[in-house]
Amino acid sequence: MEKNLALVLVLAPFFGFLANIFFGKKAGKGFVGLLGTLSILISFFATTYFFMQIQSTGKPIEVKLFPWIALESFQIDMSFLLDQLSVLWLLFVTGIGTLIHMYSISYMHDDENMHKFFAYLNLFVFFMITLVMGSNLLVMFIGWEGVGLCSYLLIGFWYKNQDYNDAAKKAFIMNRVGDLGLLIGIFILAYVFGSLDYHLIARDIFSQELSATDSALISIAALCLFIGATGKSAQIPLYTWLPDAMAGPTPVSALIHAATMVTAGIFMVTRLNFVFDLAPNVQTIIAVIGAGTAIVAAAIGLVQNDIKKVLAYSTVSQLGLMFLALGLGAYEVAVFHVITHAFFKACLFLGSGSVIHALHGEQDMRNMGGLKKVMPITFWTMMISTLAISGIFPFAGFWSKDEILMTAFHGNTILWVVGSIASIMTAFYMFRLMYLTFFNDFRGTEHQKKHLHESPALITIPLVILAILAAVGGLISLPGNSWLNHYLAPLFHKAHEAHHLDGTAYMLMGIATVGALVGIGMAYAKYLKKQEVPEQDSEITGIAKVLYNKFYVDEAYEMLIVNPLYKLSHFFRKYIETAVSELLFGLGKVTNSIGNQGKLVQNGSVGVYLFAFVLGLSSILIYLFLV
Amino acid sequence: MNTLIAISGLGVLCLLVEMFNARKAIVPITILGLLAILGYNISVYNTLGTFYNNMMLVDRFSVAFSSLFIVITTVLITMSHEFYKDRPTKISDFVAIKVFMLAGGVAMVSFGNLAMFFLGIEVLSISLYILAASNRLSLKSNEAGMKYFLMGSFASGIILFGIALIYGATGSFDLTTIYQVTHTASYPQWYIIGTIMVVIGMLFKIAAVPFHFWAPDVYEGAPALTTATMSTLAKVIAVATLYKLAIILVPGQTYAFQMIIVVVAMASMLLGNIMALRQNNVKRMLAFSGISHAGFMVMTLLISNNSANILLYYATSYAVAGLAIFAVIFYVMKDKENETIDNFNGFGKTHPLLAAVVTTSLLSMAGIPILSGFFAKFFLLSQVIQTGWIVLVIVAIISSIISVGYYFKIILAMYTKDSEQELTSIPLVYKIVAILLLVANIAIGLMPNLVLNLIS
Amino acid sequence: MSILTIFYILAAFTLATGFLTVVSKNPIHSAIYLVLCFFSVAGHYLMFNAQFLSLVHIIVYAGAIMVLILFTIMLMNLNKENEPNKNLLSKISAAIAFGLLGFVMLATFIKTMPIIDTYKQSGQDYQSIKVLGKVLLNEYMVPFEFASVLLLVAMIGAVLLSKKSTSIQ
Amino acid sequence: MQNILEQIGIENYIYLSVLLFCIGAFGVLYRRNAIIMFMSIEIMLNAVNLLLVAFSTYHQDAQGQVFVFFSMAVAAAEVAVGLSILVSIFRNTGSIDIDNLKNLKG
Amino acid sequence: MNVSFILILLLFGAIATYFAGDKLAKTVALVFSLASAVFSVYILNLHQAGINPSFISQWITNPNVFIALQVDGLSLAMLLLTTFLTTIIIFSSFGNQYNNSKTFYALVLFMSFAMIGTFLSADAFLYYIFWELALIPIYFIALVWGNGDVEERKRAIIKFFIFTLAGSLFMLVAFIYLFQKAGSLMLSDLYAVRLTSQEQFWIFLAFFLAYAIKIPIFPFHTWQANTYQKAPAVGTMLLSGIMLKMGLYSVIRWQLPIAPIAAKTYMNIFIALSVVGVVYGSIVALKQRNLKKLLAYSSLAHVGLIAAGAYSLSVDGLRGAVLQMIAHGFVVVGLFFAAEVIERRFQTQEIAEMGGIRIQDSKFASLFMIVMLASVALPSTFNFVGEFTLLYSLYNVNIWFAIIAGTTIILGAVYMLNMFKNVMLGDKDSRVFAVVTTQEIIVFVVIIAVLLFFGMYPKPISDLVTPPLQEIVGRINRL
Repeated sequence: MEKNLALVLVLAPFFGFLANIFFGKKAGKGFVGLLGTLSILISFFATTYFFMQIQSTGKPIEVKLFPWIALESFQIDMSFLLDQLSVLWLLFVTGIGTLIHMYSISYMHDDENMHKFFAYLNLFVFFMITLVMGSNLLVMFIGWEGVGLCSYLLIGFWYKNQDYNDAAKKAFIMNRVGDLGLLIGIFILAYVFGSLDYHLIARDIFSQELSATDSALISIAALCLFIGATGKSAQIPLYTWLPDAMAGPTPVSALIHAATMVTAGIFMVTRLNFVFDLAPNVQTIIAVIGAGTAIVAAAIGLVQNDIKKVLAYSTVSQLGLMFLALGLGAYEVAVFHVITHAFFKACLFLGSGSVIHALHGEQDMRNMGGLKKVMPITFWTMMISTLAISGIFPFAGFWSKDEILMTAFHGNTILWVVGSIASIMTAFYMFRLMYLTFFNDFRGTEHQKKHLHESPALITIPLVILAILAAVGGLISLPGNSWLNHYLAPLFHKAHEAHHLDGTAYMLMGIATVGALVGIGMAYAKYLKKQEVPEQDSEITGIAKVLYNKFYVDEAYEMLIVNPLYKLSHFFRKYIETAVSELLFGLGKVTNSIGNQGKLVQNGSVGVYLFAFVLGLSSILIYLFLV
Repeated sequence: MNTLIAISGLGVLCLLVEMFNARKAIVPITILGLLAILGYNISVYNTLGTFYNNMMLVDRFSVAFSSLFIVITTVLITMSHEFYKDRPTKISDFVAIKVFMLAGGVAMVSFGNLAMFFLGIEVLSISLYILAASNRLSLKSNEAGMKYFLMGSFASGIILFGIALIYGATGSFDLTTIYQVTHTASYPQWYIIGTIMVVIGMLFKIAAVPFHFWAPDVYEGAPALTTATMSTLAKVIAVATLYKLAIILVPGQTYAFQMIIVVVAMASMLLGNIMALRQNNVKRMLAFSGISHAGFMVMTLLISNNSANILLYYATSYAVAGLAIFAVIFYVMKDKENETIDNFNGFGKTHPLLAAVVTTSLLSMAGIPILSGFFAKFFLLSQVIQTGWIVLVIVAIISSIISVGYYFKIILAMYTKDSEQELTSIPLVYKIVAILLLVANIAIGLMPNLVLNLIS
Repeated sequence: MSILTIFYILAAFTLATGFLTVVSKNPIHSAIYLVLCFFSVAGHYLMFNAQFLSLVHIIVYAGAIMVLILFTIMLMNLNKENEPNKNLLSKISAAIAFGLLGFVMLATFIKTMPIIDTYKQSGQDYQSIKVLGKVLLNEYMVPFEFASVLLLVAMIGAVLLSKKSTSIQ
Repeated sequence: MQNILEQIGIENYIYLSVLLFCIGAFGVLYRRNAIIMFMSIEIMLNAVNLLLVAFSTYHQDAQGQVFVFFSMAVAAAEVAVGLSILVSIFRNTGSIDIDNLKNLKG
Repeated sequence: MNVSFILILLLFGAIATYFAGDKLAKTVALVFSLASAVFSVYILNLHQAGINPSFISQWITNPNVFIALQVDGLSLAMLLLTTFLTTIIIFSSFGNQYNNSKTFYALVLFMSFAMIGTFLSADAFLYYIFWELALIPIYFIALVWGNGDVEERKRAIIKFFIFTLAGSLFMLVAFIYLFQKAGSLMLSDLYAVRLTSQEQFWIFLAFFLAYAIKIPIFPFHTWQANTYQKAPAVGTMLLSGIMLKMGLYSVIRWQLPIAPIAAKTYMNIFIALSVVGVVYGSIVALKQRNLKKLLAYSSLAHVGLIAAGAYSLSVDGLRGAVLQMIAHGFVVVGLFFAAEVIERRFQTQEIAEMGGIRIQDSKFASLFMIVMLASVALPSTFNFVGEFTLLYSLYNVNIWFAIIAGTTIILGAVYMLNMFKNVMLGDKDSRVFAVVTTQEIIVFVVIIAVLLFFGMYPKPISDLVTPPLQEIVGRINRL
């Protein structure tokens, strides 16, 4: 029963995918949307069942399907694991997934390839479920690469535009860089533990003393795994693909590039927390990189004008905060922020999608403004989410972000300062977004103005649901009395002290709130009071220009990695290839020139021939008798 | 033992038939005669011994090789009627000379006395001088005959000198006596000098480097049928004789002697193949190819185990492939001003069957399995490697690789270029001969035991 | 005058005429020197007491071969010094070849020459016409007959090559 | 019957024939007149014949002399064939200079 | 019924095809290839049932040569690969019209015959003969039916021929030497012969030359790209799909067990060379403008990895190599077929002249994409299974090998996605791309089905090939 249900959970989206890709076009758009959404909904219900189950029994459920890859020392099965972590993840993946599918029915209604869109989305959910549910690292890797593929497909959904295709390609390739790291990490773990099964690795770690080499290897493995996570979760140095990934349709950005796929890195680290616990150095690296990503991305977000780009950088920044928490060993805190972030960021993306939809594809905030009255539902839901992300009491973000900062404060003050500054920046650019989009007067064309309208119900309902969740999501882990911590406790093996609600805690909350308010105030002063509109691209100067151009990281990569690689390719092709062939042709040429010399000797004269005869005769006689 | 007499008689018969104005019957009669002699020759396969006061030494070696010579001659004569179609008056001469040449060859492989050997080689050489120059009006043919004559006489002088020295050292021309003297008593060093000079003379005949210079020029200039005769029959005869001489005369194969053979073999293989790469004239190219094959065959002198069998196998495979190619060349090069590879252009499209024959024969020469050439090289090299001359094997391999370059030049011309000449029908004789030889080639390849165990 | 002195004189004569044959510019002169050379060789044969051989030698070489050659020279009207100058290189190479071959062979023989003190003396007749005839027609019967094939081939060849054929024109 | 070699020595005959042989070889290499080249070859064959006879005496054996007969036959046959080739060349080119025969090369 | 029947069947098929005439030739060829595929499945059944369908008979008595065809899991896997791929390849060519197609298809069947012989032979002499025989038909296929300028084609193909022949002749020398040592060329006798490490080194090297050229391993690969480009699609598929597997198979079957000491001593060098090939091939592929050449270089990278795995001398490495051989066989045939599908319509291989195909034919785009993704080893495809196992085996030798070879994961994605973007995507629709035919779809679907099925469930193949591989590794390690 459980096995079958688990299969239903996994395969429902897959069948949705198959049905949509093969029959979607003929069946019509209504069918496509319905089928796509329903298949996720089924998964969601199945997940709910398992959630209940695990809530009550607390025992993980393992579903073994069939042996997959056989290696000499061990075997890798195709099997699934449903435990606290995976079920929790599944819950919001399928839940938010359902909402976003629903949203897409309306959003993508005019696209001729809507069936493909739903097929890809279903496929994505399928792979995401595989990623989360896999009971060993390699099954997870199927999902891991699978979601990358879907991300590629969906970013490049409008494939006629080669820029979009480039963005898709970039996402896939940068993910692959991380994947190599992940794969190496997997190899090391397999080598050390002789297994890739989470349970078995954990059992080995706790049951036996590790030798020094093994410990060192595990550190390397942890680092490699983290490299994998930086790819998928868009951390320094592999984060640049995520902003570009906004080329995809907005629901994709919401689902894949905000709520689910990009959190896979966090999932993986949490999943393997026992491995990371053994590598404190790597944890420090994770924390530093997380904090660095948070502030760098936030800084870039300050000056972006594309509404989705702002949200993208915001996502990167928030993911950085999560890694900060992970690096400090506070896995449950990171998970908490993942969940709240999923709510509000999905809401924000969907809201921005609603705006873009209303403006017929306009994404530049400089051409928006004054939409508050036309689109009240969108405005309010987004407002709630913005407050949540800015960390304003009592919205969900407040609680989760506060937990992270508190952990940071206890861990390392510098990290806390960095995190806090990132939070202030977040508040600033989010409100900048809100002000530019919804307040003041509309700055777009007359044509657009005429057609401004609130989005239909299929779009607004998910917005409302997500906004509610963004408002109250914090309840799952209130300081002092955290359901989440309690729920996740069986996963973590290193005792982690919970933060008490003491004076420091309140003080930190206060500082955070004040910081957020400062950010909001600055945005208010600049964009609402003075009604400033960001200048055109060409007029940007100074630090802003550096920020606007994302610290020139893309250019740097281009110059340092891509171009040398292409130059190398050119060099190989032009010189090495020819050199190797020439070397061999050279031998041919040598024989030819010998042949030519021979032709000269063979000049038709009997005298020469006889001379050679005599020479041969003489030399043989000399060799035999005179030497 | 009576083979020699029968063949000589057949030659005379040819001339007589001409006298009786039965020109058309010459070729069939000769073929029938040769086949009969072949049958006789095979029947004496088991009656071995020495005859005519030790003048003839009939053993399995001589019988097997004589049979091969007879077969080759039969094939050549079969084609000669068609080849000499425009010179009917002289056909008896051509046929008779070839038959006498065969007699010379038989004398050479079954000699029991150096006099027989010397006369045999002279009959062979003089026949070839005549045949090479036989196209009297062609300057090329004249030149070929003259060059071959001058150099051949020179080589004859060397051989004769060698024989004189051998006689001087042992006091006899009789092989058995010489063998006994050299293996029991001490003998003057002249003997070695003498054998070396005889061997060098024979190296000239098989066209091994550095005594090979005549071959390309003569092959090119001589009429095609003569070239075929030289490159198959004469070469095989010379190699067999060289083998017999070296085995019997050179006592206890010293290191120095082996060294000479190794150097000559390597030089022949490499130079022959490298030079062949640069040739455009098909006959000339085959001459160089023949030089390299001579290098291969000379290697049999180094090996002790089973060498005669391997030589026979190699020679057979080489002759079969060579004759098949020449059968097609006769047709392709007929009445052509130049004899370049271009004449083969488009042959694959116009005559797919004959093109296939040429291709397979060339592949056989290049040593591609399952054709007999491969087996020949394999058997040969597998014995050579046992002697420890691995360098030689490597050189053989490298030269085989080079050889692919020029063999494939012809194949490429046949299959990738377009023909610019109109189609003419192929004479039936050539076609039949070519196909039979192809079948023989593959059969020998698939069943090497047919030939491989004849001697030992 | 010892036999050795006679030998030396005769040998010198042989070599000298041989050399002159080779270097004379006029073919007729060469031919004449060659005939002289043949006679001197016949003289050597006589010294060996091989009268029959020396006679046959003179008949065959001087009488047949040289006449044939001279006849050809006359036929072609070559009795003048019409040979163009050879280039120096080929002269040098011929000289080198000569020197080398002579040196090598002589050196080889000198080096390998056994010391022969006594010569065999069978005391039997071994070179009279009778003995030669017996050997030739008993032991060497087959080669003797085979030589006829050789001559037959040469004959056919000579005819084939020199006869003006009428059928082609 | 006395062996003449006792007074002269076989080595002298060997040297003589070697020298004569070399002179013949030199002639073949040195001259371009085909006829003289033929003559040179005859000198070479004569050298060998002389050697054979010397050895015949040395061994007191008739075979060597018999061999000389074959050698003579060969010489005669060769000259006949050679001259007929020469004649046909002369008919074609009007020259017997061997250096004119350089069409075949390479 | 023993396995020799399959050879007879194919040989007879080649002859029958030739005499069937130009019109019927392809059908006849397909029927025979299909029959051989069915028969190979029958052999598989025999094998699974524990019946040994091997065939041995004396051929030449002196020297001792046998016609020995041996069936074990390894050769059986290759047999199945060859027969099935041949069928697919022949079927894939139904969209083309070849001049003189009777000869063409006869050659294809003949080549299949020779390749199967290579895989089955248990006598080195026979093996060598088949090995060389396989070269002749592909030479003519590429030469006569190839594309591009005749002179260039000739040069490329003669280069290919001489290269491979040169390599294999050195192998022949090694065999001759072994023959002297062992007195027979039967595989079992060669395994048993004792060699000093010096001898082993030279023999190993001679084998390596032959196989490195065939596979090809850097720097012996220069024949590859040009030949692939010039050969007709069928030729390219045969070459890349099956023929280069001959080299890899031979490494496992002949090279490693015969010269185990040398293999162990020098394994790092040979792995390094192979790994260099992986990176090198990938990097060169980045800038290729010709579609078939790009695929050729990608193939170079992939087989480099397989070779590296084979030289790692572990069961994992060998098994990964075999799995990847099969996976690569199918995927590369799929890729070249995609190139052919485009070439049929656009008459070009230049990537710059393509683009905008997906707008016109999204079905083809999807099929092509799946095959492409399999070639970049997306998990759940067969190639991932192979590549994972291979990289893991390399990791066990040295982590740097795994990392460097692993860059193929990244670089492969780079050039493949670039290619896909430039070939398929965009809105250029100046050239009309006729929709893929059912026949073409069938080819793709079969290939994709194989890739996905074994990607999820490689166990049958894995179980089939493991016992012989364990035996080989055991033999290597025993010494």
